[in-house]
Amino acid sequence: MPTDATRPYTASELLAVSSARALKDGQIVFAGVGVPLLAATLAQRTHAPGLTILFEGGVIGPFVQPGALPPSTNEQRCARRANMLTPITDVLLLLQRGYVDVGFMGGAQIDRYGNLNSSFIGDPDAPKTRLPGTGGGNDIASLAEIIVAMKHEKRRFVEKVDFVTSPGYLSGGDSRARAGLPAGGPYKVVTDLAVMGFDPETKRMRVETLQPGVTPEQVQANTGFDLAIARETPSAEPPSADELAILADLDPERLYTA
Amino acid sequence: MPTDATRPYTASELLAVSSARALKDGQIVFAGVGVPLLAATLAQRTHAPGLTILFEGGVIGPFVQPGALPPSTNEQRCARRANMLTPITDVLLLLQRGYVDVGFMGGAQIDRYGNLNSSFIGDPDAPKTRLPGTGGGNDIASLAEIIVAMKHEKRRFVEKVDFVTSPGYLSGGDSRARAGLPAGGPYKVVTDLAVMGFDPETKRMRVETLQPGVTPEQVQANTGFDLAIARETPSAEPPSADELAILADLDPERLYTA
Amino acid sequence: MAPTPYLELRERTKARDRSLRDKRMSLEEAAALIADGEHVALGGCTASRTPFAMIWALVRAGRRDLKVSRSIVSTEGDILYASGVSRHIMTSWFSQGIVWGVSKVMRAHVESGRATLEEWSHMAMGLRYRAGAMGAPFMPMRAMLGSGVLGRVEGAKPMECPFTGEPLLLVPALNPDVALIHVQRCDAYGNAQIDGLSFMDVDIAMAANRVIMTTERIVSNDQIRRAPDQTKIGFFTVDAVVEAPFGCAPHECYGVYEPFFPHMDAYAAATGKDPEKGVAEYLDRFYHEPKDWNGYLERIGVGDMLDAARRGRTIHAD
Amino acid sequence: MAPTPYLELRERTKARDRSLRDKRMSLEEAAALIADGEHVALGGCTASRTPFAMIWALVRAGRRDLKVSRSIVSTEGDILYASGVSRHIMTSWFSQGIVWGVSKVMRAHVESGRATLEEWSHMAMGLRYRAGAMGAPFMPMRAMLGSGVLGRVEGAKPMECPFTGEPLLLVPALNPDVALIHVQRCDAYGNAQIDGLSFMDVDIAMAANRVIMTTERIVSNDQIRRAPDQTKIGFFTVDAVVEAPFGCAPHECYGVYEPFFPHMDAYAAATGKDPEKGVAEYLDRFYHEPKDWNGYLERIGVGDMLDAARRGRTIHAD
Repeated sequence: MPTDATRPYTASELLAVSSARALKDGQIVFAGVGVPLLAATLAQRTHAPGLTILFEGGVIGPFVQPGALPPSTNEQRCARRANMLTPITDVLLLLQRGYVDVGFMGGAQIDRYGNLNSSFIGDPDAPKTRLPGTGGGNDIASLAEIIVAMKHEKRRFVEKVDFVTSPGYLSGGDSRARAGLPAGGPYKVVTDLAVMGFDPETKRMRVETLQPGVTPEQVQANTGFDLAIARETPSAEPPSADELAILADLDPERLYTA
Repeated sequence: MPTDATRPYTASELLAVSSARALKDGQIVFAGVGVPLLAATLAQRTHAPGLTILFEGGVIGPFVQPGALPPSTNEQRCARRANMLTPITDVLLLLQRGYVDVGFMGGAQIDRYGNLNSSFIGDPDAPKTRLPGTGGGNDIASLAEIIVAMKHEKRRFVEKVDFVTSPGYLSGGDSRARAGLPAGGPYKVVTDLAVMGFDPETKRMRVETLQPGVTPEQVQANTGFDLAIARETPSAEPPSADELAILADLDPERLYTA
Repeated sequence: MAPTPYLELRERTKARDRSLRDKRMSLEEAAALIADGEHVALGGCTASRTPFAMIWALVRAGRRDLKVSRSIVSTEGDILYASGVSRHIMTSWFSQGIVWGVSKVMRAHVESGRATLEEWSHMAMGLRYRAGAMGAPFMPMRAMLGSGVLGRVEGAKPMECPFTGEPLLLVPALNPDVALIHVQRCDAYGNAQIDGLSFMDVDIAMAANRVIMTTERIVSNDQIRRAPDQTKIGFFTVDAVVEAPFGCAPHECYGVYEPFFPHMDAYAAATGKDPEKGVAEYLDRFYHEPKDWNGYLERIGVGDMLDAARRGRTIHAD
Repeated sequence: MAPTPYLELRERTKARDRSLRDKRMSLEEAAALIADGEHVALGGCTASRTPFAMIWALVRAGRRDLKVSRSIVSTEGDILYASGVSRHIMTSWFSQGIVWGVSKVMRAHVESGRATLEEWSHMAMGLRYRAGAMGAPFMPMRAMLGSGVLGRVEGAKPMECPFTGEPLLLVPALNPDVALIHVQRCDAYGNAQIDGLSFMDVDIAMAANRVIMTTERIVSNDQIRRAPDQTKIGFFTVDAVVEAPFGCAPHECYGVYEPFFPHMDAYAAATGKDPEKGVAEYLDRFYHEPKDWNGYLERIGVGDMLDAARRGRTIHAD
C-alpha cells in the first residue's frame, strides 16, 4: 500500500488535492482550518476562482495569506481581507437559509452512512476519551452537503459510531429526512485510499475512485464495514506538480501537510 | 375653560411639560417626534439628566439639536450624536426584553381602558378614514408602560374605540394579562385638561390632576365616557418660565408647540 | 421528499448564481428582473434610504400588481398605488411623515377599495423578515396579542409556549421575491456598507430570493475588504448592482443628503388639495416625462439637490 | 399575575440601574459582582477576545461552582475546571485549538467525572443566547435533530411547525446571570465598539442579567457618539467597566494582538505531558503568585506582549 514514504506527496496533500477537485466553481463552502482551508484555497487557485469560503467564526470570502494560516476559524488571520464579517450565529444561519453548497467535515469515526463522531470514544456516559465535540459540525452536517476528509483507518471507519455528533444518513434510506433533516447530507468522503460517495437509494457508502496505486482490497482491509467497490473502479490522477506547488506556497512550514 | 388664547402657554406646551414631569430620572423612554421628544428632552434638562431616549428608527440615547428637530424617528437628525444605532427590529426588541420603562403614545381615539386607535375611523371594513396605522405603537403599548399625550376632545375620548390598534387594559380587570400581555400598560394620560391614571383593580381611567384653571366638570364634559374624578382632585402647577424657555429653545420655530 | 416551503426556499437559493462576480447594470435592466405580481420588499424606512430610483424604474417599466412590503411607508406608497405598480402594501404605518400628516392619496385608494393596506405591528414586520432571513418558518413574539391588528391579518398564530406555558404569537417568515435596497456604497459584486441607520435592510436582503442594490457610488472590492466588519449585506445575496446617485431623492440617504423638504412640502400641498389630480400631475412631471433618471433629478432641481446634500453632510460635521 | 419566567426576567431587568452613568471599577470590584453558583457567559470564541482578565480575577477571588457557557472553549476552560471556579461548562467545542489538539486537562476532569461538559451545537448555543437577547422563550432551528447531541441535552423540544408541518427543534432561551465581555474600546458608561469578529457577544450582552465589560482602553463618550453606528453593545446593558490592557492575554484581541503563540505552545507542552501537574503549576505561576494583573502580564513577559501586539497590528497593515 502506498505510504508517505513511497509516494512523492503526503497523505494530507493527497486529501487536500482530492477535496479541492470535488469542489465546483461558484460554490459557497464552509471550511475549517487545516486540510479543508488548503483544499478550498487550492480550488480557488485552479478551477474554481469564483468559489467563496466561509469560516464559522463569522467570516465570508477571506483571502488567506500564504504562510500565515490561521490557528482556528476564530482568529483575525481568518478575517484577513475578507469580504464580510458577521456574528457567529449569522454565518451559521447561512447554512439554515440554504446559502451554503458544501461543508467540510472531519471526525474521529465515520460509519457506512456517513455519520460522524467527534464527541466520545467509548460509552458517552463513561467515555474512554472525551473529544472536543461538535463545534459547527452538527450544524454543517445537518444543513449542507458535506465533504469528509480524513485518514482511512479501520478504527475510524467503523460499523457503528460510538456517538452521532454530526448526522450523515443516519440509518440509511430516508431516515435522515424523517428525522427532520430534509436537506444536505454526505456528498463525498475523501481519504488517502479512496474517494467515496453514497448510493442514492440505500445511502450506503461506496467507492467512486481509488487513490493512485491503491487496490480495492486495500481500501476494504482498512474499513470496518462492508464497502461497495465496483470491479472497474477508476483510479484518481495523482496530485499534479502545480497542485503540490500551490499547497507548498500556502503552507510553507507544512503545518497541515506534513 | 382655559384656551391657548387665555393662558400664557399653548396646549402643546402644556402637554410637553406635564408629560416631562411624569418621567423619572434614569428611565429608558421610547419617544416619537413632536411632543414626546420635547417632553423627554425637557425632562433631561430639568429633573432627569440620566434619562435615555429611544427612537423606533433604531436610535439609543440621541442628543437632538435645538432648532433641528427630526421630521420622523427614522431620519439622520434622530441619530445625531446618539450613543448607539441599531436595526429597527432590535430597538423594538428592547421593549420585549424589558429594557424600556415608558413609551410615549398618541392616537385618534382612546377609551376608558386606555385602548388606542390610530388605524380606522368608522367600520374597519369600510372606514370613513383610513389612518396611518400602528407603526411601533402596538409594540410599545404591548410591552411597556405608556404615557398617552393628546388633546382632550369628546370625539377622541370615546366610550369604545372603533379599533384597538394599541392595547390598553382591553376590557379592564385582568383582561390584558389574559390576552397574553402580562407586562406594561397605560400609566398616564396627559391632556390639556387633566392628567389621568388608571384604577389598579378595574383599570378604568381616573383623573389624578387637573390642569391649571380647569374644573372637573369641564373634563367630564369633554370626555365621551364616565370618568372618575374625586372631589378633591388637585390642580397641577402651571408650566414654569424655565420649562417654557427650554421648549422655546428646542423648537424655536414652534413646529410642535404652536 | 415532497417539496415543503423550506425545501422550495432552498431550491430557489441554490439555483441562484451566488459567486463573486460583477453585477453592475442599469436601472432599466434591473427593473426587468422583476415580474408583475411578485412580492417586492423595500429597504429603508419612512423618508430614509427609500429605493426611489428603482421605484421610478418600475413605474416607467409599467410593472403591475406588485405586493409591496416595507417597515414604514411614506410618499413612495402614494407613487406605487397611484401608478398601478402596486395595489397591496403591507406595512406598519403609511403616512408622508408626522409633519405632513396622513396621506390623502393612500386614503383615496384604500377608502375606495381600490387598494389594500395590510397592517402589521412594526416589530412583527421586522420579525417576519428576520425569520425569513434565518431560514426559520416563524418567530415568536409578545406583541399584537389582544389587539384589533391581530384580528385583521392572516397567518399569525397564537400559541402557548411549550417551555413556560405563557401566551405567545408566532409570526410567519416573509421571504420576498425581490428586495430593493439603496446604500451609500457597495462594490461591483454587491458587498454593501451602510452608514447610520440600517432599519430592516440586513434582514430583508437575507430573506429575499433576489436583491437589487442601488448605491450612491460603487467602490472597489479592495476598499470593502479593508473594513470587512463594515459590510452589512454580503455579495452572495445580491443579484444586481446599480449606481444611482441621489437614488433616494426626494427622501434622505444618511450622511449624504437629508430629505428634500421644499419638494416634500410642495408634494404634500398638491396632494392635500386634490389627491388624485395632485399625484397624477406629479407622476407625469417626475416619472413619465423625464427621459432618464438624471432628467428626474433635473426636474427636482439642482438647488434642492445641493441644499439636501449640504444638510446631509452635517451629520459628519461635529 | 403569577410570576412566569418572562415576568421574572423583566423584573430583574427593571431593578437594574440602566442610566447613563460612570461604571468604571477595578477587576477585583467587578469580580465581587459575581456570586458562587451563578451562570456566567463568556464572550469571544476559542482563542479570541477571551475575557481572561476577569477569569483571572475570579480565580483569585476563589469563586466556586459557576456554570459557564461559551460558543467555543479553549484554554480558559482548563483554568476554570482546574481552579474549581467551574465544574460545568456548556459549549459546542472544547479544545485548546486545532493546532494543539484536544485538551488533556478537560479530558482529565470530564473523564474522571469531576466536571461536566455540556455539548450543544454551535448554532444552538448562538440561538439560545439570541432568544435570550430578544426576550423570547425559544428559537426554532433545523439542526441537532437526529443526532446524539440532541439526546444528551435537556430542554430542547422537537416540534412540528404549525405553519408548514415540517419538523423543527425549539431551543430554549439562555439568560445568563452575568456576561463577561472584552472589547477593544468602550466609554465609562459601557458603550462598546468591537472591531472585527463579534462572535456571539452582542447577543450575550443583551441576554445576560448583568454585563461586566473589560476593555483595552476607555475612550470618551464623545468619541463613541461620533460613530454611533459602531456601538455594538449599548451602555444600558452594562453594569461594570474595567480597563484591562492585554486583557485577553495569552489569547488574541482583534487588531490589537494575536494569540501569544510561544506561551500557548509552552502551555500545551506542559499540560500535554502531565495535565494535572502542568495546569496546577501554571495556576500558581500565573494566577496565584502575581500580586496584580500587571504582575500576570510581567510573568507572561514583555517580549511575548510586544510580539503578539506586532502581529496583531498587521490586520491593519495592508
